[in-house]
Amino acid sequence: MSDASLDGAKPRNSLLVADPHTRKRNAAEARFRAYGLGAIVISMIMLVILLSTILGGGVSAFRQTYLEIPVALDAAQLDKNGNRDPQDIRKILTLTYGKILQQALEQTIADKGIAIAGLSDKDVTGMISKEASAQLRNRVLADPELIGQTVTARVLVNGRVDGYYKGRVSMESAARDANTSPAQLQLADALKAQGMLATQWNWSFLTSPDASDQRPEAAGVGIAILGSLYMMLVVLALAVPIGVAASIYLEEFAPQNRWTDIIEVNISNLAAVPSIVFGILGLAAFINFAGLPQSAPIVGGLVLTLMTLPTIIIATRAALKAVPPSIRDAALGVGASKMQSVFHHVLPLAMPGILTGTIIGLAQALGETAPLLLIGMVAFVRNVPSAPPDGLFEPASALPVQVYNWTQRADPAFIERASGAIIVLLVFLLCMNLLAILLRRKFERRW
Amino acid sequence: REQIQVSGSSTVLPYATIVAEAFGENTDFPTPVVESGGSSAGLKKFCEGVGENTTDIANASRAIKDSEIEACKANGVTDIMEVRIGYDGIVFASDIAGNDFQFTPADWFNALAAEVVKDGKVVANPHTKWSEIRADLPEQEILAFVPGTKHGTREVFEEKVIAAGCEESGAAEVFKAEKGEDEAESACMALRTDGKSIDIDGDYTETLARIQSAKNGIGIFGLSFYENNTDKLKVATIAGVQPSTESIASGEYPVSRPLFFYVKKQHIGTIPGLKEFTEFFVSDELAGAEGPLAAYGLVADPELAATQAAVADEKTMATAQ
Amino acid sequence: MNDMRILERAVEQTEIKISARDVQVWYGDKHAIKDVDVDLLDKTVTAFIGPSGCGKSTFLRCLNRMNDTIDISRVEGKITLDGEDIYDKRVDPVQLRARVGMVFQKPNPFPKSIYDNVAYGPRIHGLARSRAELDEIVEKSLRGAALWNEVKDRLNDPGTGLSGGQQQRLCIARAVATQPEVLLMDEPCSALDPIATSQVEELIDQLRAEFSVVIVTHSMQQAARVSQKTAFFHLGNLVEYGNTDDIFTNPRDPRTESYISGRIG
Amino acid sequence: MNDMRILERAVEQTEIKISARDVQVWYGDKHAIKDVDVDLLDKTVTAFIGPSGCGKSTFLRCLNRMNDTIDISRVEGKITLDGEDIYDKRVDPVQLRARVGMVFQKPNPFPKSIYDNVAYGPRIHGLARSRAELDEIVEKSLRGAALWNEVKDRLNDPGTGLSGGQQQRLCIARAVATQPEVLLMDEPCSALDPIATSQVEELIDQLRAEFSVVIVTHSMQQAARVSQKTAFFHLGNLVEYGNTDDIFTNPRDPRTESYISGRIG
Amino acid sequence: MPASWTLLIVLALAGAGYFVTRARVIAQAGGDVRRLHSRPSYHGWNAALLTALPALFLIAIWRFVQPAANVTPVAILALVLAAAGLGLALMRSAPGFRARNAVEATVKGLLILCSSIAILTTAGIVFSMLFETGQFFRQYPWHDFFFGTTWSPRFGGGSQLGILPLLWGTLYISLIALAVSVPIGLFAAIYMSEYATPRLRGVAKPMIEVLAGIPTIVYGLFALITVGPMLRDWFAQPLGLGSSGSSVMTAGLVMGIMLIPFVSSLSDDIINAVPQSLRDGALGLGSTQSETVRKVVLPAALPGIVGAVLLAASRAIGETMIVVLGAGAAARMDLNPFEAMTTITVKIVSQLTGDNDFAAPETLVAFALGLTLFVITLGLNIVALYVVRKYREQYE
Ligand SMILES: Nc1ncnc2c1ncn2[C@@H]1O[C@H](COP(=O)(O)OP(=O)(O)OP(=O)(O)O)[C@@H](O)[C@H]1O
Ligand SMILES: Nc1ncnc2c1ncn2[C@@H]1O[C@H](COP(=O)(O)OP(=O)(O)OP(=O)(O)O)[C@@H](O)[C@H]1O
Ligand SMILES: [Mg+2]
Ligand SMILES: [Mg+2]
Repeated sequence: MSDASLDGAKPRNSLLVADPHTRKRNAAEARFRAYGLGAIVISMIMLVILLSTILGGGVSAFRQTYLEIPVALDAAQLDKNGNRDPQDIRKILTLTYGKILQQALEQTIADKGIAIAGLSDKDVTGMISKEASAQLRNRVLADPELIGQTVTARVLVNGRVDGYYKGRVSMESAARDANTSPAQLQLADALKAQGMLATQWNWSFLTSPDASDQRPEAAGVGIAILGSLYMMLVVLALAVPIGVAASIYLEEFAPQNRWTDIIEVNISNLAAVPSIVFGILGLAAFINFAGLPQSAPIVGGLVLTLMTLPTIIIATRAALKAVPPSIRDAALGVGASKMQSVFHHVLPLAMPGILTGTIIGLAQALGETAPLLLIGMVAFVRNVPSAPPDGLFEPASALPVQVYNWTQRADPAFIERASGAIIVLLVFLLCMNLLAILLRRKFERRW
Repeated sequence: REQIQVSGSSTVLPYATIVAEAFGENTDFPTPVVESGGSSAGLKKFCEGVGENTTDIANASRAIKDSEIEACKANGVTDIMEVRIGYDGIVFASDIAGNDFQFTPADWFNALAAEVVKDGKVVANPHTKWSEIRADLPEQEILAFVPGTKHGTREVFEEKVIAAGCEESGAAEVFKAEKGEDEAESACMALRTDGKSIDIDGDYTETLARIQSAKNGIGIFGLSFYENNTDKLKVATIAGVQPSTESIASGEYPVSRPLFFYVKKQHIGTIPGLKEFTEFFVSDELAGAEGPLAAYGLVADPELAATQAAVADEKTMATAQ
Repeated sequence: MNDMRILERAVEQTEIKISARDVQVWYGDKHAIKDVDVDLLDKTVTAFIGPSGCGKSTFLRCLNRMNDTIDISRVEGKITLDGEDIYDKRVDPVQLRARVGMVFQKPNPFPKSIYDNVAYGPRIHGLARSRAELDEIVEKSLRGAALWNEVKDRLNDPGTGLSGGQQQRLCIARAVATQPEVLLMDEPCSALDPIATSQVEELIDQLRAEFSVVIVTHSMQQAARVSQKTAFFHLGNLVEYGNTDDIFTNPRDPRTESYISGRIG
Repeated sequence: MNDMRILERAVEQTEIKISARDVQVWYGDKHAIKDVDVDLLDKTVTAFIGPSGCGKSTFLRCLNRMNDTIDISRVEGKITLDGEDIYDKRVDPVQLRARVGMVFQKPNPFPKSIYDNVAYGPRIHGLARSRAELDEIVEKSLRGAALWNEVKDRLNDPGTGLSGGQQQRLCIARAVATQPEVLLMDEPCSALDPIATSQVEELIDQLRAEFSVVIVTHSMQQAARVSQKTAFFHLGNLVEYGNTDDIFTNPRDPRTESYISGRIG
Repeated sequence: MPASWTLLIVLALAGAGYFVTRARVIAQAGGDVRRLHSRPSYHGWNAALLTALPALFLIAIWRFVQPAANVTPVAILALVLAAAGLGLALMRSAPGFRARNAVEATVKGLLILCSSIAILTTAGIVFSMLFETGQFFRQYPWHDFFFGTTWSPRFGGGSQLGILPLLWGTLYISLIALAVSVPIGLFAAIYMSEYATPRLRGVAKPMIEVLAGIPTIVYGLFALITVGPMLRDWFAQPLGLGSSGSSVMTAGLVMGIMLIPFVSSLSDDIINAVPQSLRDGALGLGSTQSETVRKVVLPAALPGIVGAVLLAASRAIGETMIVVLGAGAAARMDLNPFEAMTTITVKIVSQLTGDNDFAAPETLVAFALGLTLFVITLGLNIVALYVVRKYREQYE
């Protein structure tokens, strides 16, 4: 840009018309600005695309199709001795309840006079989720007096039928599908016409535990939410204070020497360590050496803490570096100690950067599966862990793990669940970040 | 610790979860925790030692190796019960709207091997269309999604399809003549790397997704996965046999592998329900031909009764040998 | 040095360079500049004097729209440069600022080498065709700002490692190097010793030959020495504006008089 | 205001507050302070004068170990406060700085409210037992620094939103509020108008009753007005140190004479 | 849980210590806190720290050394320790006591402890991989590993495990990811901090940060289903660069999107922290805003920005899911960005979670890969540190 020729006295230009040089620079300015805006727009578009794929695929997980039928709880099958002894009733397995439900459905079909060509036994049996028999059994175990009565049971229907009402399954695909048939779907339509079958809001997706491959309709993220929550508690309680403390030491107190250089390089290097390696470390250090239990959120939390620390430290150090030295001088000059100058003045000014590091670090920690693979948290867990602190030591799953697991499953219904779990994960993340974002806005200032 | 800890193969995982779920529902024991992370990692954890913070059961899509038994022993895991739960069929499937395929192992060898025999000479694989291999195969680009080298399925595929095809097509003889015994074996199993054979490090869902984005691809799946996705996939026959639980159980369909789990006998008694879970797993109601595992795609073990007896007796591998 | 001689310099110039009409500035609710009307002449040094906090810097910043960078500030009224409204929508503040340079009250050298600090303006405005020419501009500017001798051996040291007064002179050199038509200087000599001050004053006098200079100062002597016109601000108002001689010898407003004689602050 | 009257104030004090012996300061390779020996008296105002860049600020920063914060600076020699070596390992620089306060050359208010800026020192040193007492300290300090009237209605506005001169006075108030024994002021009046200057000078005079004050200034008049002792620095050397009266009327060193009469810079 | 009870009691004692000592020292000073060397709360804190820290350390160490042992004697010992600490603190409390220095020394100790966790982690990582790496090199020649150009593990043995193709893939993919994320992120940061209204910034910044929180599997599927075929059909095939659905480009692009917030958010904070006076200085000389940013603000913010970029690069190196789904699993050394390749990290994960014999080189290689990657990134970081040191511009 040094090619603009200029002879002695500058020509006096009007302010209202830009001279060529300025025009060039203004064009560069406009380009620069456009790049900036473009960058934001690109990011936003990507965000919208990704979010819309997630939402498009996942919101349906929050709705589920239920069937309400009268079920005759046949005493002959459920309590052979007839004395309602809980021990005896316990001996009756879910298989029997499955049969009872099947009979009930057949009865209903007969009662309502539904006739569908080509409807096989398998279609009728397969209509009801396998989860239903377990629920029914639990209901009976809780109240043995029900035996012999006819109760109304609200049961989950098979994932394919559910998919039919969510547009995932069509008559054509059902014809090819080994797990359903057009006849089954017609039956569902008929039941729907009778008002017995409906697709409703599904709380249990948020509360119930994972389910096996055969019953996608029953799978939920309850335990995963708890597990993630517990882990995040650990991460939040450890990573943020430790990370900030370490950065403060390195940036403000540590003498500039070989040793601190080593630490500095070390930390940025840790950020580049693949997360699964932290899993190896966690397995070796926390489970094999320290003897902490497997599949426990405490171990997951610790591993994720170690993994998040470098992110937080790097962000915090950068933020501390950016605080002008005159602020430190000012504090020291009125007799504040180094510690006071840092905690009273420098840290608040570095807060936005620290919070950003926290947001990004936690986002990463919340979404990470690989290290959990090795410490046993990528697992099928059905028992709800108790409240902390004890719950921290009990097996739990985690949201990204649930997503990872579900995307691997054979039944396509799990894809929808996985997207649903991702939505939950994002909501979880947003809730977590909200506080940080608000705080960050409070601390932001220019000087 | 109250609940049983199971770790290991992701192929066995679906079956193990079905059993664990049923076990939790029908007994007073808590539902076992079933991890997935691969046979190797599962067995490694299993062999880490004896005690509360080690796993009780390792699932594996292959038999435990001698070196692993040694490693186990070194860590004090001496009493291991081996339980075979059944077989996993391996099938070839393509997009439902595409062509039909009837394969022989030799076709696969000729399609995917790095080097094939053409007119009696060893040449780098020149085939680009299936029809070039055998005229009655459809004229379609060769594009195969094979399991990555981490998968046990890959081993089965290499041995039972590619190596078998190598023999069948007569290429093995030529290789032997040209390269000698040792080289020939690895030449038989070397796959081409020019993008016709694509390794999949993920799982079957990834293979399925890849087929959906490249419709002319043929993927390798577990039988159970295929059975859950018959509306999207079309299965190919091998040597004229349609894969199904029956044809695999009878041994007609050649490509399958046994699935196992290993129980740490030293934990029986200290971990509540371990024995019960093991028995429950192999019971007829679950692992039998009519049980839910078979319904999901597991090929029931014809020798299930023997397995049940061994489990009842808590027979370890040492005592069995 | 410490005389209060008021030079009998004729103010021949009558061409108006900058004219402000009815200018108001608010910082949020605070009304910092009230109804200021003033005509700054070309090729003339105008001094702004007035007690601390009266709005001198604020008004100065209006003249090249540096107030734009303060979120909470709001400017009203009309300011023209060579007859063109500088707050017009079509005006490019960049071009304006290239023509109306500024030296800030707090020295703010860039965290770059001394050389790069001075060369910054010429570079972005393309004032030098070659490296040699650039070197020349840098040297000339530093000499003008009476800094050359102190820094000629350390041109590559960071400008932030200079003493307070050196930084101030560096900022002056930086502003001069861009060859603006109007130079706004906010207390350019506050951290300078008398010798350096007189050298800078000499520079200002030289600049006057071609450009128009506005200087904020707290030193009445300095105002008297260098300026031909003086404006006295008080509590945001322009109290009096006129020939420096008149203001110092014969102020019309009682407030001006009190300030000059040291009674109000 | 613009007189150069040298007050005939007796320098009765003889008690030495700070004594420097053979002090050397390096910035990297640059030898910024060379062999400085000086005794600063208690209850006395000492002025440091000298051309810009001669090392006044540097030496001032040595006196309360603010140089510690500049990585590349290195101090040698011995400086004692009340007979105790301040560079001794056992000395807590924090305690030292609480006793030896400082006003920096560039105003550096905290990005906090005006009130908090002033109250910060008293808070960390526990100088106030109650909120009322703190309010009192704040008001007194702001009054002392001649800022109270301008900011009393906006104590909760940020200190960074003040004018240059106001910021400077804020920093003076902040330093005064901590009630140090020695107050180091680096050009405290550079951005102040004459009235505010004289008020600050008055404050300095009051402080002298109890404390020792060191002031760097470029204004010979100011040095003459407020100080009892003057030290003249030149190119890193302490050229001359003595009673202000003597220095200004009867300098011993030719360099001092040239500087005072305006010949070297 | 007796452990948690002990914990609670210790903390309660510490709290009590704070208030008692604080009150005591005020009383000692006759109510005039000005006579104290340190503020009363420092005396309180000193007592609290003295009470809590030794006891807590005891418990923590015990927990590590003897996890399952009987805790009662330890708990008692801890309580005694806490009580002793409290007693000591009370005894020492006097107006002249330098409580602030004591507290600050302790806090500094804690800060050092925290920063040494990084070292401990590194040591832990190295140690947890060293043994297996040794095992690996006992079974597989090191020169074949470091200089081998083929990666093809086999179940039956006879694997070729050369790291070079993986290393190439890692660098290639990371480079593309950075080439996407650094410009976009940096421009976004600049726009947000220099041009955008506070409203826009307040919305855009958290929104972009969501990109960092979307699970990588979503990106992976996006790469596999959308980006991969698109690149194949629109670029690779028309340009004659192959017909692979998964490619380095796919993974790099998608990963780049994920990394945008790493660059943008951190840089935005750092840029925002550059003092306004510097901008004023540049603007006052007639520079355009973009010149101000490029020539003054960015250089001043360089260390932080480099930190942000390093963080993004680190994530790129450590990412698996996007690479698996986007770039495929083929280890290949190729310049063509539309070919499938893979990275070291992916292979670490897949060999570790595969079905191989866990004592065989095919599995152990994961550890060797991990350690090698560790050393390589260490080298890169040292270079980065050097660069930052060299070009750092410290303002004020
Ligand atoms: N941080 C630093 N790094 C390098 N050199 C420095 C630094 N600070 C000051 N110097 C140099 O040391 C010398 C003395 O500086 P000092 O700030 O003490 O001067 P001063 O007498 O206060 O001048 P002024 O009146 O202009 O403030 C100067 O030449 C200056 O350039
Ligand atoms: N950024 C700001 N925000 C709010 N108020 C401001 C800001 N800048 C200046 N002011 C106020 O506006 C008034 C005028 O300020 P200005 O800086 O123009 O004074 P000045 O005449 O330059 O004084 P000084 O001689 O002390 O520099 C002052 O009362 C000041 O407190
Ligand atoms: Mg001003
Ligand atoms: Mg100075």
